[in-house]
Amino acid sequence: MGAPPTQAALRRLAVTRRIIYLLVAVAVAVPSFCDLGCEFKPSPWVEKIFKKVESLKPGSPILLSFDFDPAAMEELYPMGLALLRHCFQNDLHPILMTHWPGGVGISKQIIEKAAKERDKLPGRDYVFLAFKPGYSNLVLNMGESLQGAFSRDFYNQPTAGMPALEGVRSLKDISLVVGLAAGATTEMWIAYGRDRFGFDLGAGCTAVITPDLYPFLNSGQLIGVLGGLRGAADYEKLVKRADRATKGMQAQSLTHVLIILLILGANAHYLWRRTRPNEKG
Amino acid sequence: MWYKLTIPLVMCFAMGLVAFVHEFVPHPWAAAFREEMTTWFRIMGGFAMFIGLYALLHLHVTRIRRQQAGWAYSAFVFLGAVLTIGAGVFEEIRAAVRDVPEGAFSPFDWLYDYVQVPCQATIFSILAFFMASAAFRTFRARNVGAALLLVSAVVVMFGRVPISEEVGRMLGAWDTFPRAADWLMEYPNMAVKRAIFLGISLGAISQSLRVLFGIERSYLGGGS
Amino acid sequence: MSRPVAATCIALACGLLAAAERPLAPPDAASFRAFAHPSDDGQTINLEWGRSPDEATGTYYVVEIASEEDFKAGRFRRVARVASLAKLKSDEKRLRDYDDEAANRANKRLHYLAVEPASVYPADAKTVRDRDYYFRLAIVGTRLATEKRPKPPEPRPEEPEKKPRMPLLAAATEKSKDFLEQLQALQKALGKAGETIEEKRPTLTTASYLPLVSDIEAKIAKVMVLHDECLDELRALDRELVRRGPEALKQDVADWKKEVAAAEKEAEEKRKNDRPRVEEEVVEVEKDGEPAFVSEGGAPKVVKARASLPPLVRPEADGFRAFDLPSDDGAAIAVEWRRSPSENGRTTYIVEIAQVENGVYGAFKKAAEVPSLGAEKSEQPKFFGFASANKKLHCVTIQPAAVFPPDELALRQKVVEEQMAWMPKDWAPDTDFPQHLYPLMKPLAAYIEVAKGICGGVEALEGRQAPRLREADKGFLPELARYRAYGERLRRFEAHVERRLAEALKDARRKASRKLYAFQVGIRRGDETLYIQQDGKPKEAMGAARPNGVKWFKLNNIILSLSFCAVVYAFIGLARRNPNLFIRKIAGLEAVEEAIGRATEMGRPVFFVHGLGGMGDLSTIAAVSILARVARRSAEYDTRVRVMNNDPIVQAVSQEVVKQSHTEAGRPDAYNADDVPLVAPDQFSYAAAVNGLMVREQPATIFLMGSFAAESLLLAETGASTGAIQIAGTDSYTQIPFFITACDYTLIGEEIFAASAYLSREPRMLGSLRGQDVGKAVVMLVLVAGTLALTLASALGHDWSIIQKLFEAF
Amino acid sequence: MAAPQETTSPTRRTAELVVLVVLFFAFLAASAAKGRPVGAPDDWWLARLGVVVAAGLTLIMYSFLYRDNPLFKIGENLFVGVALGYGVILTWRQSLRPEIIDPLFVDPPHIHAFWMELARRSAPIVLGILLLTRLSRRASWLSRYSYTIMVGWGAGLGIPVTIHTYVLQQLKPSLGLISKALGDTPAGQQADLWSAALPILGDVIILAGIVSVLFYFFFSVEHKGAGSFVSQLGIWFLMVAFGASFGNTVMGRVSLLIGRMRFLLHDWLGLGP
Repeated sequence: MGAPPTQAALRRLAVTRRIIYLLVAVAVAVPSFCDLGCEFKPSPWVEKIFKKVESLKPGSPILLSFDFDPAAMEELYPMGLALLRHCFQNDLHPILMTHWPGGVGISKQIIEKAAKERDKLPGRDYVFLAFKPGYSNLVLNMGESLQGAFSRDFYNQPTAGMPALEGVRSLKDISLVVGLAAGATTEMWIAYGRDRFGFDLGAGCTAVITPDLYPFLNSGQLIGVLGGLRGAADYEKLVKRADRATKGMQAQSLTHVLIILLILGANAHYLWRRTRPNEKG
Repeated sequence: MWYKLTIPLVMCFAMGLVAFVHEFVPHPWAAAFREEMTTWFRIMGGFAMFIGLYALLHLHVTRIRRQQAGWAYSAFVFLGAVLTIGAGVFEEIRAAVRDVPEGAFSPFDWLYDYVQVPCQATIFSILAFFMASAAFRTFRARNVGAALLLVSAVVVMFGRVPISEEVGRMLGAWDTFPRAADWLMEYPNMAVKRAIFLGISLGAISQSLRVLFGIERSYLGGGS
Repeated sequence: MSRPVAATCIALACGLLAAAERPLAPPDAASFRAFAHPSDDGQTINLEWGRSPDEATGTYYVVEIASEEDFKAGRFRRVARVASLAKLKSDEKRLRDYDDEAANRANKRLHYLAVEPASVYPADAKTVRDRDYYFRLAIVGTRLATEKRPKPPEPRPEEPEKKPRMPLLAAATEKSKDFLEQLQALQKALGKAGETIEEKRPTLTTASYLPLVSDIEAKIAKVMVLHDECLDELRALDRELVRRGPEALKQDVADWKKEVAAAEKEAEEKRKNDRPRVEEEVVEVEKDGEPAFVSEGGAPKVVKARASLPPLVRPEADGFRAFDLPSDDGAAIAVEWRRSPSENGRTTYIVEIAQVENGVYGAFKKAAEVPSLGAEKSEQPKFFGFASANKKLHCVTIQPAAVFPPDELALRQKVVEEQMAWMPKDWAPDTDFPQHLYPLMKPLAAYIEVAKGICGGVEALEGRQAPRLREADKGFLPELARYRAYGERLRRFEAHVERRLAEALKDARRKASRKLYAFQVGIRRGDETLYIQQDGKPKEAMGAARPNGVKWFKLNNIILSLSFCAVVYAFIGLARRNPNLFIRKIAGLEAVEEAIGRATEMGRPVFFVHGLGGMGDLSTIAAVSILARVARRSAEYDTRVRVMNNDPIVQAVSQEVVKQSHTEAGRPDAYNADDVPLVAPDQFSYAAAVNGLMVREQPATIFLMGSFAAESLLLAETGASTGAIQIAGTDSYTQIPFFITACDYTLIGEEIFAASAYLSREPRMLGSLRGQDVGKAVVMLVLVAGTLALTLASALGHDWSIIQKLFEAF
Repeated sequence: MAAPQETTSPTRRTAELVVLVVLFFAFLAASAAKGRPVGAPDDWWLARLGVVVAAGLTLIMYSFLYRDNPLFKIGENLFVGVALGYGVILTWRQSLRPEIIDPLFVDPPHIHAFWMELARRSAPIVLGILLLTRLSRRASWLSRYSYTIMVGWGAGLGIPVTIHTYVLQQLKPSLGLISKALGDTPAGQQADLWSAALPILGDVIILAGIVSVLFYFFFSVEHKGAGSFVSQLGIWFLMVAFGASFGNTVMGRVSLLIGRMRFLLHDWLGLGP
């Protein structure tokens, strides 16, 4: 660690920092003007979810839980959109809910965008249950009776006898749940949902929490995971509808390379300094 | 006093016991009980949210009253809150009076879409910059551990982006780096996370145990 | 762990040896044979052969067949190609010998294939049993080759479709057309409702016309909305018309149409320019040259066989029983019976159920038909455990309520009448419904007449339709309003009925499943069905469902939970009595002294930065007890401690702690409340402010303790840049990487709890820490021992999987 | 990091102020530059205004990169407030109205139904109201009755659930680790041993990882001798895993930045494809 740096040193640091900020900004901005044309193949875990959705018969329900707020929007919005597009392509009946109050607005944006593209109607082709407090208790409640837990949907229509919910009394009647999470909800869905009511659970989550889900993938408690923007891009590729995430991948590549170079460069310099003990500091 | 402390603790224990036992009872009564309970919590949940919201408001009120550092900014919290609530109330009334054509302008959504979303979405994106600079300035392979950390970080970072596949193609096998990243994720990472989960879960259980036996009482709040 | 490692090494070695290329060795001739089996279905012929030493993922067995004629002509046709690692005889359920372990193990060393001659010689389908067929077997290797194939062009990222804006006239016309359609739809719906009511009048229930009502509901809602919009459009159009005259408006429409066409053309162009791409795909192709046949005396060995159809055998009578499904909620009855020798892919079992009213059987109804190779009792270990005897039994669970559902219509009638009784007297839907319906029709018709006019757009405006539309409202809209209010009442009533009905149904189902039922089971092949018989007549088994008390399949969970709780509780008690239980040294903690010492030498302050957590969460509590130690030491060395807070309560507590430790160190005077400030309440402002302080005051040592979020990076980075020694500790795992890379010591996860327990000697923490350690020890033991045992077992070919099943979570 | 280290001299302050003003007008100009978008609905200007406001707030947030400043604080607090208000309205719309108002005062078609509902819901409503007493100093003990029920339920249910999901479900596959890999590979198949050996190797790694990390978090014995080796191994495993998390975290943050950049360049300025 050595002696504390002088004011001059600090100012120098401040300057290098601003340069780096600039580099990052450029790295992110450039690809939105010119296409680097990087190809990529979907990861197996994403394909697993895609295949599962493909395997559902038209008209069968699929529960989507968008448990995130605008903070994670840039990662999970494209994911949710791709998923819903896929559902509507295959004429499934998505049932959309969220455990996060902040997530209602985005969920609304996403589902209404996707529904508009294929003029699907709420109540007939999909259900938007929006938000209820209760978290794990809510899931347990849905496991007993879905109409009980959500007596009305977001548009204040009673869920009892809703065409899109035909044959769905509780979570036991749902074969696939996909939880998009920016927090711990995936694990909650596993513990209180999947392990009790035995539906297949797919997860989509921010890159930050993706690594924590691998034990569940390995133990089969999750069928697959969409990890961060890359996961979204993969799914867009599978749905054959390139969009925000796919575009984003270019910038992602560039920025990652930049950061990697920064790390390597800095460490190379550091090691070089250490190998010459006379001028240590 | 007994009705302030003893009874709540006893209730807590009793409730916990019932919850624990009913988990192992297949009889319909158990299911009925669970449904009843979860319905209760669903209803109580609404009030609980108000507690949280109030706590936040309260914090800012006290900041203004005590004129703590940056109290003036708390005024903007109220501004935002009042605007949004006002918009919400307005829409409730409008909906009650006459039926609103879909796609009619909604100030409530407007505030959400154009104030809350950008602010919240931006705050964490700032970190991308910080990470870059931190990567350059502080992330050093000081010892074996840190070295391992940085190496695997680099591998993952690279393996997760398309460009790695392009580079891989140049080297012959397109999926070299993605597979390396996946391997890190599915073997060492998986093992560690599983171990950590085992540890944490034991911790969580002993925590709930302390709660049930009234050893841990922080949830009771002040004034005990 | 040594065992698997060794295994791996050997494996790798052999792998290296096997790299060289050489011709594949076919299985030995003696083992290749065709055989008959009591479970044959008369369509397939059973072939089996031993395993070749060269089996691998790349290699395949090829079976060739020849009919009498082909054989004479020396012609063989390929009937199957199976992966050399697949199709073991032991995988074939119907051949498995459930009593003889040795036989089953022998089957692991044999390949098995059921060949259906009809698949090659469709003509023989009928007569396959009267003909001989000849088979020969070869093993072939494959190599990987890449194929190029054109791939459809990448769909381009969706762009916001640049539709030129619709001119007023077009818009208005569209709108009014839509409006008119809605009106007519409404008219039709009303008419339909009226007719239905008329014809159904005698047997009218709310249920029967509610669909109609809700349909009309929806249409009306649309009409009312459109009505307003339409009027707006028309007014706007009216103004435009006055300002610019009809011709201009018509011109607008023409231009717009052109623009739209142009835009579409452009998009089309774009799509054309997508470059097609080529995709490389790796495929297996068989190695060239003659495949290696199983040969006898130089020539490929040929076996001759014909398909056989043994008589159908019914399962034995004893062992056939029906009983309440254990550990369930009383909805299901389990029916169980022995296997029949003639099970195969083409036979099924049928289970029939009959109600038993005081000793009298009702008619038997089919409750289930299951493939005879499935539905093993062993497939439901959740209820029946892992006993190997279960493999010999079939078992299906029947839900009587599903076979004999309660009469929903009757129930509904009943509920409706009950609820009607509660309704206010002046409200009897099924009598006055039409009266509400008809008044709507006339004004609607008039209304539609007016609306029709509008659709001309401009033409309509010359006649100034908008005001007249408003005139026509007067008769119509109020009616609508009344109607809606009425429909609203109806809907509420019906929803209520639905809820009650659901409860009633649930109740009825429960009652139904509690009754006594009789069961019959038979095996079916084609149209031939043989029921299980006892002395000459079909045997019935009796059973009734009961709700049970305990989920026995969760026994392992119960035991684990209880024992672990006991351990933790015991250790908390122990810690109460003996507060110096041993806790190992923790590197970060050892460094505390040194770090503070350094601060003293340099005569600079020590920073203690709290995380974002409130006093409620454990890591903050831990952080505080660490703070106590730090404050104490630095008070002794007479070094200044600055504690950063972002939560008022945490601040208060910290102040208390610091003050106290100063007193303990005998320096109460040295304590200054301003050294424990509330820096800033929000995440990022907090980080910024703390960083500011760090840079200005240049602390020699920085502690970052508690639960952190994204700000951890900012704090740690600046701290490092000021050249301070940093010791971090947090249980928020996502942040730990940043601390590790930027700090000198990091308390990882549970270490921070251990540390605080170590320092504070607080029985709660100490005890549960020790309890958890016991838990971990057990887990580690189970893992290592269990894995070793299982590995050993599978290496020696035993089946000890029961070890694993002990931890099955149902 | 936002840079408070610069000693801020008055001259610098004025300079900053000037720059700020310039930037502000630049912002307005940029926003104004993009006129009415083609094919926009009638209230297009509301959306447009929204985008401008959003862009402004985004930039204000980014000003934190230069330094923590009043504008940033204002933006931050404003959004806290909006989020708060949003929460209030949502609680009403999604929870209180559908759980209390509608079932009691809207849905029941007749008075009897109302009484039934009331009987069913009164207890939780009372408990909910008791929750609110937490806000008062004197009566806050009442809220404990509600909390104990919720917390007790959570704790009691949590124990078996945790054992089920995090212990049993995680232990079972771990036990099968190597034996499964062995079982999958048919005995005496040489040519296949490469692909047979790799999964075994992987399983060994996983097992080693789990055990060593568990041991690292084992505090009841001193880590010396073989112990020190195991815990050292544990640390290394931890580091690799943390590295993986680290990489993913970077990826996540960058994604967020990309999203915002797309918003600024594309939605606000209308640049790029």
